[in-house]
Amino acid sequence: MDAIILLTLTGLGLAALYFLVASGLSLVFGLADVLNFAHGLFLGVGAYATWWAAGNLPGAGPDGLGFVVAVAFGVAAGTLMAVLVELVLIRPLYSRTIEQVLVTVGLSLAGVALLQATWGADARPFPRPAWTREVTSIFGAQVPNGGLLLIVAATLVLGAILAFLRWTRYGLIIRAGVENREMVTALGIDVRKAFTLVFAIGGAAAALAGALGSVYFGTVSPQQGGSLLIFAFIVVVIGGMGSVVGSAYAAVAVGLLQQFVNYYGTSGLGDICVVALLAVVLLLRPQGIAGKAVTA
Amino acid sequence: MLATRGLTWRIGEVSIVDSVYLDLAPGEFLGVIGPNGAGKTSLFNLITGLRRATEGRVTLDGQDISDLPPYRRARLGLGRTFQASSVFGSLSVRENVRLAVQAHRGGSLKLWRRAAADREVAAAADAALDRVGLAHRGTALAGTLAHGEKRKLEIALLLAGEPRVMLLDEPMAGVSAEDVPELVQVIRSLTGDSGRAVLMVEHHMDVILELADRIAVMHHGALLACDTPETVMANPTVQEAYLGESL
Amino acid sequence: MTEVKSPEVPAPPAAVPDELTEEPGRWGRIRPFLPLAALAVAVILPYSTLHLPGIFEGALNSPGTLQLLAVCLVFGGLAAGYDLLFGRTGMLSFGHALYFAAGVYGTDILITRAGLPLWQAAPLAIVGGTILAGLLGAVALRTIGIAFAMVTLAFAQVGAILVARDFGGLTGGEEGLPLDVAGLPDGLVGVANTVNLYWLALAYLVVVVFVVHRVSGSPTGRVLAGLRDDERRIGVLGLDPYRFKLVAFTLAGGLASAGGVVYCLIVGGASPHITSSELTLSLLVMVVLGGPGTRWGPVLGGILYMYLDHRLVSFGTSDAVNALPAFLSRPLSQPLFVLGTVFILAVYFFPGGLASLAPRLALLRDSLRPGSRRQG
Amino acid sequence: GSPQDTANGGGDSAAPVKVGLVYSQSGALASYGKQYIEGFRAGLDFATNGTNKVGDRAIEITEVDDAGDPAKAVSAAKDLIGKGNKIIAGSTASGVALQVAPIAAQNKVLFISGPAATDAVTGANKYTFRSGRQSYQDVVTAKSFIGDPAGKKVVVFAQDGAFGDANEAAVKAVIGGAGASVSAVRAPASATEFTPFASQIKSAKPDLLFVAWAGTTAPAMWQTLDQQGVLTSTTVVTGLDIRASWPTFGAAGSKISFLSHYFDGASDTEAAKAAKAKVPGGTLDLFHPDGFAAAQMVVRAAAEGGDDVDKMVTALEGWSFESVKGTMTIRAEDHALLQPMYQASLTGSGDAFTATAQKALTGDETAPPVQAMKG
Amino acid sequence: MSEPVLTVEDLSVRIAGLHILQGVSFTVAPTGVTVLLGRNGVGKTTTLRAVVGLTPRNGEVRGTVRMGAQSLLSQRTHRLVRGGLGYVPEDRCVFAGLTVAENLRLAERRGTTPAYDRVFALFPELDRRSRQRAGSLSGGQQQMLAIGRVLLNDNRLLLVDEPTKGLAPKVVTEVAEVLERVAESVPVLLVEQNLAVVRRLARDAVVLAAGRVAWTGDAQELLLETALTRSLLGVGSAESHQPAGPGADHQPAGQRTAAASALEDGS
Ligand SMILES: Nc1ncnc2c1ncn2[C@@H]1O[C@H](COP(=O)(O)OP(=O)(O)OP(=O)(O)O)[C@@H](O)[C@H]1O
Ligand SMILES: Nc1ncnc2c1ncn2[C@@H]1O[C@H](COP(=O)(O)OP(=O)(O)OP(=O)(O)O)[C@@H](O)[C@H]1O
Ligand SMILES: [Mg+2]
Ligand SMILES: [Mg+2]
Repeated sequence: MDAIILLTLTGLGLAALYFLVASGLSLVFGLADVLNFAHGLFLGVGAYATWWAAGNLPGAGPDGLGFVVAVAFGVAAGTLMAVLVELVLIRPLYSRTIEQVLVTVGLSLAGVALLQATWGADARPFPRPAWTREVTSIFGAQVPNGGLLLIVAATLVLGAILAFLRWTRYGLIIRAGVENREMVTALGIDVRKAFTLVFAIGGAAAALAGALGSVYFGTVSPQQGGSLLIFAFIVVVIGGMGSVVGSAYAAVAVGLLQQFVNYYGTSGLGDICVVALLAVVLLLRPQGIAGKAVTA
Repeated sequence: MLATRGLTWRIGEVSIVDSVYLDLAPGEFLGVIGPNGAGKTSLFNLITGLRRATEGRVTLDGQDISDLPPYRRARLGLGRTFQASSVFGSLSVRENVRLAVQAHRGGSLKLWRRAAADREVAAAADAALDRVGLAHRGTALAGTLAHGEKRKLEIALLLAGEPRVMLLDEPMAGVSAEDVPELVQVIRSLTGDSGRAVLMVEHHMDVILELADRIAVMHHGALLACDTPETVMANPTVQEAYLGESL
Repeated sequence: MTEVKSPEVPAPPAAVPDELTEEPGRWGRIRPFLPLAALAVAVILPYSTLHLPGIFEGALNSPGTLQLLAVCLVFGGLAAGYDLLFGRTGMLSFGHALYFAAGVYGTDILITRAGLPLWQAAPLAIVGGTILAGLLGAVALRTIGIAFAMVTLAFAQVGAILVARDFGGLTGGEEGLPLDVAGLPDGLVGVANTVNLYWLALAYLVVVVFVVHRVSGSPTGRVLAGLRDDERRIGVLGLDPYRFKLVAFTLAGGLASAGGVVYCLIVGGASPHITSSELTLSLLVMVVLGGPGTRWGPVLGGILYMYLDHRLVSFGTSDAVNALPAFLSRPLSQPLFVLGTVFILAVYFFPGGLASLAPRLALLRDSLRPGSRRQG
Repeated sequence: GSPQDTANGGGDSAAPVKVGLVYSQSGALASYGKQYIEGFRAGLDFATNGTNKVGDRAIEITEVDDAGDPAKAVSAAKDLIGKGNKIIAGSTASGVALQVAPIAAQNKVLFISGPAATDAVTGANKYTFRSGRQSYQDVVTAKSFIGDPAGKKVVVFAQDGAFGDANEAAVKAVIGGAGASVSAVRAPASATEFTPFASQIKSAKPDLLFVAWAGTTAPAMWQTLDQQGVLTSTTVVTGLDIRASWPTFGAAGSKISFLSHYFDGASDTEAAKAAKAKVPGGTLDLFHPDGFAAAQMVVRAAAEGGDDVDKMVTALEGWSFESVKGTMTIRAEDHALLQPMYQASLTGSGDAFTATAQKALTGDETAPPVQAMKG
Repeated sequence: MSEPVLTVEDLSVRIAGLHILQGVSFTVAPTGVTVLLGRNGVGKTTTLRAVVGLTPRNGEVRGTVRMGAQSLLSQRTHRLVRGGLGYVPEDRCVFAGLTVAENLRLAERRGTTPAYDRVFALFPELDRRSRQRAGSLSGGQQQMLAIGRVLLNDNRLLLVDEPTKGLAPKVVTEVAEVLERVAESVPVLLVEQNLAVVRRLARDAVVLAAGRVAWTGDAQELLLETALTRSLLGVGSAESHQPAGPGADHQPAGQRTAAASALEDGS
């Protein structure tokens, strides 16, 4: 019983991490139609910026309010980075989707190498409040606080993104813009601004995921973003392209599946099950869980 | 030749195509008219297999083809054009038609043959292009054609396949007035020989009246009438629902 | 039939297959001989002691240079094979590395673990890789678009996990599996025989280019080009899209396995990073760098990418770089930084890839020559 | 020229001794590579008394970055061999070592593997030597933590793959062979969430937990073991990684018993002093001794063997020498490098941690079983 | 004569090296419908797109386009549209993935009240299908949506590209009526192949041939002149149901441009 509660809660923590990474990816992919391979880089930038701020930025630190400031700085850095990437790299290539994807591939190679050149390939200890290392006892299960923090953050991010899509016109503009960018401008809308905004949100979500993920792992390393990215891709695709809610469901499914199979099955089976889940979902429902079947 | 028996396509509660019974005799030219959204294109999609009917059957020469995928139906001699031109944009106009000819003649799964060396295919393709008056555009990329030219290319693709039953979805839409008579001739020649049948959706009434032996009227997915042009044109419901006041 | 229009797979920038266009004119008559000339040069290159400082470490016929060239040639061929899927049929597979890896590990395991001689192991590995591609393709092709990309990625990921797990000690896990040379002909062993590997790689490249060329110019190639544009239309013309895509997928898989066999011999073993999706990504990069859907673009892209990948390592540690201030020398000492940056710039400034350079230069030449302007 | 002839390495006595170093300057193991090369330079200085010469022949080093990729390493090795290098050293990654070793044998050049810990390098072939420790020696050191293993319950927690396999096999052979019952919990190297594994370990209630984990996920793994109470419920042994990683243990660090290949202060030999004086920063780390020993072996090989590789091999086989860690012996039968190993503990907090040696085990105590030479 | 609302002078467009428009000049009167005629591929759509700034990336535009005193060519499309230039594209370009309501909502402009009643009065179908995805609308319904979208706002000039293409005769009549009513308050530049619609709506006509203006002038006169319609548009009197009228030999006031004469001489 203990084991089940423990596995469920830690599995949800893992799911929350996947969702945090996937949410920005899903937003950018679903709305702007850019399969953003540089998302892992945004993650890394967020994490390193938080790490740097906690040590160097006045007012920021590893604890209490200082930590909040540090994370805010990290998120700001990730956002800025994403905006710059959109303005400088993505925008001039609009309507050349494949090239946009390729540019993000190039960027992820170059950017991660740059992080590595600057701070080295090795993992660095991440400054974080002491309580995140501790555990909370829930029905006898020792649940790591870091995981609980992720769950709370993921819930907030989900709410915020849904609110953004529901209460603003941007969701609409971007969905339309992906279909036919020209026509959106022909309706008198500055579609470029909307795309930049989506990238900014994607970058912010990624950076937050980077910072909180590092809290969870206890370290930052240049490769961290990349290794999470593949699961984020899987989550996004299982969930249905561009459906943030779908990503949330998929993240929970993937996190729990991995956790339970890893406990009850043999090693490596968890990953294989996740991959199998992806294949099965796509073969039965190519548009993903929450994706809509579009008729042509 | 072609027959539909109670063909129905429902999305949720709504019947887009509602129990359509149609018979197309060899050599017959059947015009299909009906208000926008009546379900004409959907009917074509059901017949060609791009959509699966909820109910009802389609037969070709007495053979039930309801469960065949589109390519099998095409091979049995069912050809169509699309309302929204769908041509192979990154291939040249000539290559578009050659592909269609080749698809029809078979031998597409030959990995080790030089396609360009097949003079017969080339000749048949050029003939089809000639017929629609696009021969001079042969080397242009199909994606860069002007709208009307794409319509003509659509017809050339259809011609290339030499189908026995042809479904034309608004072939005249967007064709400049000058070229209409020419294209009418092309379409008329489709049925002239060897008992081919044509089913054509068109909103240009003069074209329909000029070509069709019979006219079927669709409304809200159902077949309202299917009769000689005169009878149909005289039908008050048709007048009211479809033709309206002439300009 | 469920027809799904998931966010479209980014179709590769349109390029009309060269093979499907007749080439008129004087230039057209010379052009077919250029590749032959290049091939002749490539064949006799190992007889040259020419030293190209900065470009290669040693003379052209030194083992190091030949080894590097051999790796580049294999990847040139591999990229050309991948382009059959991506550039010519419009299928975005993220799992192509799997079939390459099947060739590499297949050969290695059959020789090293099962003790088969090369002449048995190589065909078995190629046939095995092709069958694997056929089977997995048959499943994956039930999806289209991004879903297809992801299913292929998933299959490849399982391959990567299996290799990393090292079941039964077959693959050597993360340490890889050095090739047991006892089962190899003497001519393929030893540094002095690197030249034979080079020729082997060259032969592989020639075979792939020839196959891709023939197939693209064949009736099937025409259908593949059509599939790239409009799959539904192909169906309505009476051709089964699934079947043709499966043919392309299997063929490309087979070519990749063959490349794996050659690569295994050249490198003398297998290591797990060739199973990673990054390899497929780099294939994509190579193809785009060169120009998708063109005859020579992917080959050049593959060669150039691998060349840079290997050479940048020593560039990064050269004295010239180390002499720079830290903020410059640090990034420059990371090959991936340079490669990524070069790639981004290439995407920007040569949108059609390297292959687009030729027509551009021709355009430039024409516009410089007076009187050759075409009338509006 | 003909495609078959390779550049001929000098046979004349004043020509420099060409040594190729193929190791990671970039990539994931770049920091291991950095220590290796620093150690090598210090060792060369030490072994040649600052002259960088063997007799009157200068030692000419060519460094090549393999970025951790065996394919690049093989290219580099072929290039170096083609240019007449008779000695290749380096290999930070095990995969690289395993693929370069056969090349050395095929072309009859000397290969001295570096930090790569895989047991498979030992006894790989006549031309392959190693200048670092191997996994088996780690495990033997771990065994020293539980006194008499008979009847004890030991769990190995290792990542999937060859590194984990080797460690599991070694524990089964060494500790299991001594009478303990050994079971294993394995996890994918890429795992991000370790609770299931921690739970499995905990419910196994071992007397000793041996952890073999490398890579960036290690800190998360330790934190989870700590949080789930594994570290306090049993003796946990693992290898001590490079200094930079120490802070990532956090609070868990003080609850773990470390076996160590090397850390600054583990030994106080002449060589260690020389190395300390020479390496940038003045602090020794995990892989400095490997580079140092490699240089000593290179000098010995060149001095005794001249340009004859077979003579070099004979000169190295059975050779004992004083290095950073103390006395090292190259076992003639399989070229295993017998060397001292250490038990250590970690104290401190924040970014400041210190390791203290609890006990040193001699080379003989940690000797791996003799392998038959494969090639 | 009052100032034209749109002045196009010497407009040249090259796309991918092809010289598609070769110095097109014409004006659009401040009231009524000006119709742009010509065969397929002659450059009508290209002209409209150049005016709203939607020439493809590999294209190059020269010349001047002015709306009143304001020059258009240097401005970005969304600014032009916000400034009151409405555009109904040739292939409808409704957003297939969005519902009808969403398509309309997208066309709302900030700071003005969208005239939904006007749109729904013209096209009640759009109201009924507001929750349907636009991609699943029939062709005609999509066309209604495309027009309705522009009518949601007040415009200074409408550019409409073949609005009746693919519409049922009844709807063609309706659309024509709509445009007629719209044109009472907003000038319209219309591309149209259906001569009956042209006849009903057009005041002025511009005829393009091979990337140049072949004729400009009064539309009704153009249609009356059989020889001219045949040579410019390739349509004989069979198409024009109107009797030739009293001025059968009357010389239309419109101007045949030099290009047109050249064309005829050439053939
Ligand atoms: N996938 C779908 N989902 C919902 N409704 C659909 C779908 N496909 C078609 N419809 C509806 O079915 C009806 C018939 O559409 P169809 O395209 O067949 O009309 P049509 O007769 O061809 O009209 P037009 O003459 O305008 O082309 C329309 O009302 C359309 O909105
Ligand atoms: N993107 C493009 N690339 C190359 N050529 C183009 C492009 N767009 C248009 N063209 C060419 O420009 C010419 C004019 O096209 P345009 O669409 O303006 O014609 P149109 O008068 O609107 O014809 P239609 O009546 O058929 O709609 C055509 O020959 C077309 O092939
Ligand atoms: Mg229709
Ligand atoms: Mg047009």
